[in-house]
Amino acid sequence: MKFSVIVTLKKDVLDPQGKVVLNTLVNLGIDNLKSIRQGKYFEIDVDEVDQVKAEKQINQMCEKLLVNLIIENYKISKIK
Amino acid sequence: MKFSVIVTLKKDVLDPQGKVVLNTLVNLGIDNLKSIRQGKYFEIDVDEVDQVKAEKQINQMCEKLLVNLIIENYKISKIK
Amino acid sequence: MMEITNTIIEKHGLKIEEYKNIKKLLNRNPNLLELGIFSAMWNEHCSYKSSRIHLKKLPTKGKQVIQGPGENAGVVDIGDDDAIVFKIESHNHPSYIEPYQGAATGVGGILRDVFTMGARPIALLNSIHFGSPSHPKTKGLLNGVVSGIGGYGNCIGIPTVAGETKFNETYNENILVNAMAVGHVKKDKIFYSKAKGVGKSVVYVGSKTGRDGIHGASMASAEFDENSEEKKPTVQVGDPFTEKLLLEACLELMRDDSIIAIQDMGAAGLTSSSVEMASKGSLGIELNLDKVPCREENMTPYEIMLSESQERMLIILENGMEEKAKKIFEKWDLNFTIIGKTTNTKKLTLKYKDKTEGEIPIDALAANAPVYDRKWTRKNYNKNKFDFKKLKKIKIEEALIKILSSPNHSNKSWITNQYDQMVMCDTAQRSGSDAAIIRIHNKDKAIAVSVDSSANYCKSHPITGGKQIVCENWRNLISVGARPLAITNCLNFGNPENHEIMGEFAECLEGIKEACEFLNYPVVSGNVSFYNGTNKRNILPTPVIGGVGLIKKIFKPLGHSFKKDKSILIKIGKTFGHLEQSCFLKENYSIIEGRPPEVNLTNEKNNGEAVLKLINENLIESSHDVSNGGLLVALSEMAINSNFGAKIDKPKKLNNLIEYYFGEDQGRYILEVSEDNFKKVEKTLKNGNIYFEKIGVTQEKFFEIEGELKIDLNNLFKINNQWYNNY
Amino acid sequence: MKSSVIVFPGSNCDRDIATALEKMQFKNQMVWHKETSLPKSDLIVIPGGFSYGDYLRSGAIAGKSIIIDEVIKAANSGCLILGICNGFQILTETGLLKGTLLRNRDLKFINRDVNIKVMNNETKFTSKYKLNEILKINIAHNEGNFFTDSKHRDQLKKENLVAFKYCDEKGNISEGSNPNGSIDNIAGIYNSKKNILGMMPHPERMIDQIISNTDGVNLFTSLMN
Ligand SMILES: Nc1ncnc2c1ncn2[C@@H]1O[C@H](COP(=O)(O)OP(=O)(O)O)[C@@H](O)[C@H]1O
Ligand SMILES: [Mg+2]
Repeated sequence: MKFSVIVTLKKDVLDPQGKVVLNTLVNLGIDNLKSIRQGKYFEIDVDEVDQVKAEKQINQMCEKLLVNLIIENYKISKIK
Repeated sequence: MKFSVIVTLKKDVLDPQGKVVLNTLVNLGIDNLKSIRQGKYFEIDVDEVDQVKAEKQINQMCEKLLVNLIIENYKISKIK
Repeated sequence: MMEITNTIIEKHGLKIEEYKNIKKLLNRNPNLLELGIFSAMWNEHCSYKSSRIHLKKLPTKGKQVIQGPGENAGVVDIGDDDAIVFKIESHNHPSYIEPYQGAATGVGGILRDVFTMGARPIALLNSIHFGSPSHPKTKGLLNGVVSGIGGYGNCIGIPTVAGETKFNETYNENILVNAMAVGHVKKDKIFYSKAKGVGKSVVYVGSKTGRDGIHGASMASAEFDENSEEKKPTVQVGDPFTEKLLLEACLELMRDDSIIAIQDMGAAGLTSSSVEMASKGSLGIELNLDKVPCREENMTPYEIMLSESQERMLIILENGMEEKAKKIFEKWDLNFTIIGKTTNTKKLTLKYKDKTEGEIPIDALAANAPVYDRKWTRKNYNKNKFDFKKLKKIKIEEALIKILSSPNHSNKSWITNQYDQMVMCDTAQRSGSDAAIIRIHNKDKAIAVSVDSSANYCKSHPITGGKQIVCENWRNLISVGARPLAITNCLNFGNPENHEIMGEFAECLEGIKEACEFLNYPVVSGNVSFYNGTNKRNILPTPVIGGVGLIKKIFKPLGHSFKKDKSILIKIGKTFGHLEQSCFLKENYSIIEGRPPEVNLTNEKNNGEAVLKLINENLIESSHDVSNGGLLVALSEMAINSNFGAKIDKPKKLNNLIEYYFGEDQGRYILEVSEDNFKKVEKTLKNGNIYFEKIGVTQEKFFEIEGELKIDLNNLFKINNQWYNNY
Repeated sequence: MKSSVIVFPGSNCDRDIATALEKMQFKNQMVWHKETSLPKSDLIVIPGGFSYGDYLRSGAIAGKSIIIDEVIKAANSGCLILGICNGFQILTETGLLKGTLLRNRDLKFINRDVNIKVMNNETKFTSKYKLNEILKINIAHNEGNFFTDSKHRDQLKKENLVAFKYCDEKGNISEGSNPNGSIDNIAGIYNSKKNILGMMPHPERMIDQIISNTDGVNLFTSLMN
């Protein structure tokens, strides 16, 4: 079963990457940008047919390693 | 209008990060992992009400800056 | 079986004639796998088919040389039981296609060449050439290349300490990225790539094999065309973390005598590494391709043999050492697989799923690879002297500012600040001086390293140009107090099938040879990169010289920034005022004409030896060679980044100030001498019959020539530092 | 004084710090990350470098290694812990220090000598420095942009837990002297018991006049006491 995980910085955490990307795009002439935030994306394939179990596992991976819960949020979705 | 952009490495392109993350998770005791690939995620907010126009703009940003088309693919979705 | 058509042959970069030769050598038609292997081994990059007969003429011997060209890297003796291993290599085409990964894997590749020989890498250098700054691609390429070089070197933890960065529109569609690595090894712990013994295990270690860079080796030496940007998916991605593990694991295994031969998998991966080891040992090699660790599913033998995945090595192990070696690689989380054995067949035998998929005599791939004596023509020189009278007059101050603020002459700290120059804690002189100085760990001796090129000089007069770069490189080492030992060279040229380009190549090498011989400065390693250019527009001939010198006892790195107030500035070497091909003309008038300055090897040597002696006697505060830009540019570089300016005299004899201050005559140095030492210095120079002049003194706050210019030091710094920050 | 340097795959300042410690008369041992116990030590150093290639988040994967449990135990029992650069990042990932190190403001790796100011000299790490002394120390990092929440910021101030701040040659602490965007120009912090120091600059690079300067020496001599 395949899942995607999107990891984003919490709202009040500074996002230096997003900021620089935004500035660069503005300099490239894009003038109606309101905001950009950058995050991480994972595609995870687990050998598990039970969706509930699988999701629980993915959750574990996020909390154990993939996400720094102090500064980041995450969202899991099933791909296939 | 707000969009998400998911940037992933093309198939067959080495993903050193994904590789190390996978090994680490296996070492942490997760034994049914088949694969992990890591990518990037952007949340982009543009001041544009016409969805077609907005998407065209996001596309431009991707090709100009956000995505390295030589080794990466991307996917745009509307969030709100 | 797939039929080998002419299109397939061409796609493999082989000429029809070459294909006929292959059939003759095999006595049959090759299959596709075998054709791929021939194409990889016979392309320019691996076979040196157009350059070999010229390279043979270079001097490669000397008392200091332990290993000359022909191994993964050259080795020189630095006394006691220490030796230095070094080599330079190009990664031009991959870097143009994907600058970050291209440059990064270039660094990774050259590092493997050095640690394959048993050396711990201690320094990285690079020579990078870009198109015109106003070309739309240049900025992105510059950014990508610099962060790629830094990304790899910083992560693996080897300091990037010196280099050169140049812009010229002939590189618009073909940038140059040359990386040099330098390592330290104990003399009795050098490893080579010559296989010995039959029935020994052939071991694959490192990363898994993926579909990276298949055709890469062929791509790297095929001329670019409009479609080249479509060849993208084969881009190799570097993994410096894995390389760090590979480095540590290899060095750990090298502590004892398990290894018979070792060879990194560079261009043409498994193919060239196995063929080279077998060829050097006059043996055969049999590989079971199903054993090769693969990253993707269903990889074919063709893909496995031609993959250019990074961070891999091939090792031939002594019998019975397999288990022990395996433990080491597993400790470092690396693949370790026995994939074959050495044989006495003198053939490369490839098995896959119990079937022999290919079998080629090693000699056919290596010793019988084509060698071309390509046609070449001597350069036609324009005999007319350039007429300076027609130039619009320009003020000295204005001309100096123009040069110092130009992309080619601006301070490079925007680049060098992105490189970790200090890791390993032995960098005594970082970037920004004539050469970097790296101390040998836990000893009080050090080496100095520098890379140099002068493409404009080489274009206008290849023989003089070739001589000049060797001399400039030698001078750069002397300037920091090092005895130059040997060089490596990366020869970046256009299409060798073009007679003029081939002429540039041949003549540059004549110049390099002459200078190296005269200075006892042999060539111990190198690399050739042809086909640099697009749609028949070739780059400037750009040989790059990387030199290594020895400082027997390091007490205090000199650097080229002024150290004291009221020091006396002396110039070694005569000034004739040669302005043709100068920066002065290029930056102020966009004129690139005439001949480069004459190189007088006798003066070069005498002046260099004299300077070295003075530095070794601790009589000099700072020193700098005079090169591109001439006297005034050299002096201002000594003031920028120091806390002192200078008050510079006007010439006593030559009355054209422009010629005096901007002429690029060779063999010159500026030395800062304290008042106390001046008498001694004067005496030594007079005794040695060395031409020198007092040209001014250091002073606080201002850089000044009375009646001509007076620039505040802070301003001078700004002028030299703004270009990159504003780009 | 006994010290231990923890070595992770990808650590690359491990030899540098070991050389410095030995030069400063520590009895030092290298400890591989897979070890399950620590030798008896007065000081544990987590060195700089790129543990696990800085992949995922710098310090994240090293923060999960076996030896880290031992480091945490030692820290809780009062052992001195010094994390330099990547070591600092690892300490924040393990929770031994609060806050986090984000990408540098300009998204570029920075290697140069910067000035930092000693903000507290009443600790085991800095007693040989003068208060407000200005040091010139080399930095080399991609992710040194210190960030933390306002509560922790207040705590740092109130309990005097900021070790060093980036400043200019004269000691002014300003945006202009901030190389990487760190909040309040912070270059290093202590935990509240002040037995753990995490810092981005590399003191081990500044102990030898031939190579650089000797501004880092007093950190080690302080620890020796
Ligand atoms: N790409 C680079 N990487 C590292 N150092 C560089 C690079 N480009 C220039 N430098 C450094 O900048 C300084 C000036 O370079 P250059 O003008 O070519 O010196 P020189 O004329 O003495 O050879 C040198 O110390 C050189 O090492
Ligand atoms: Mg020089």
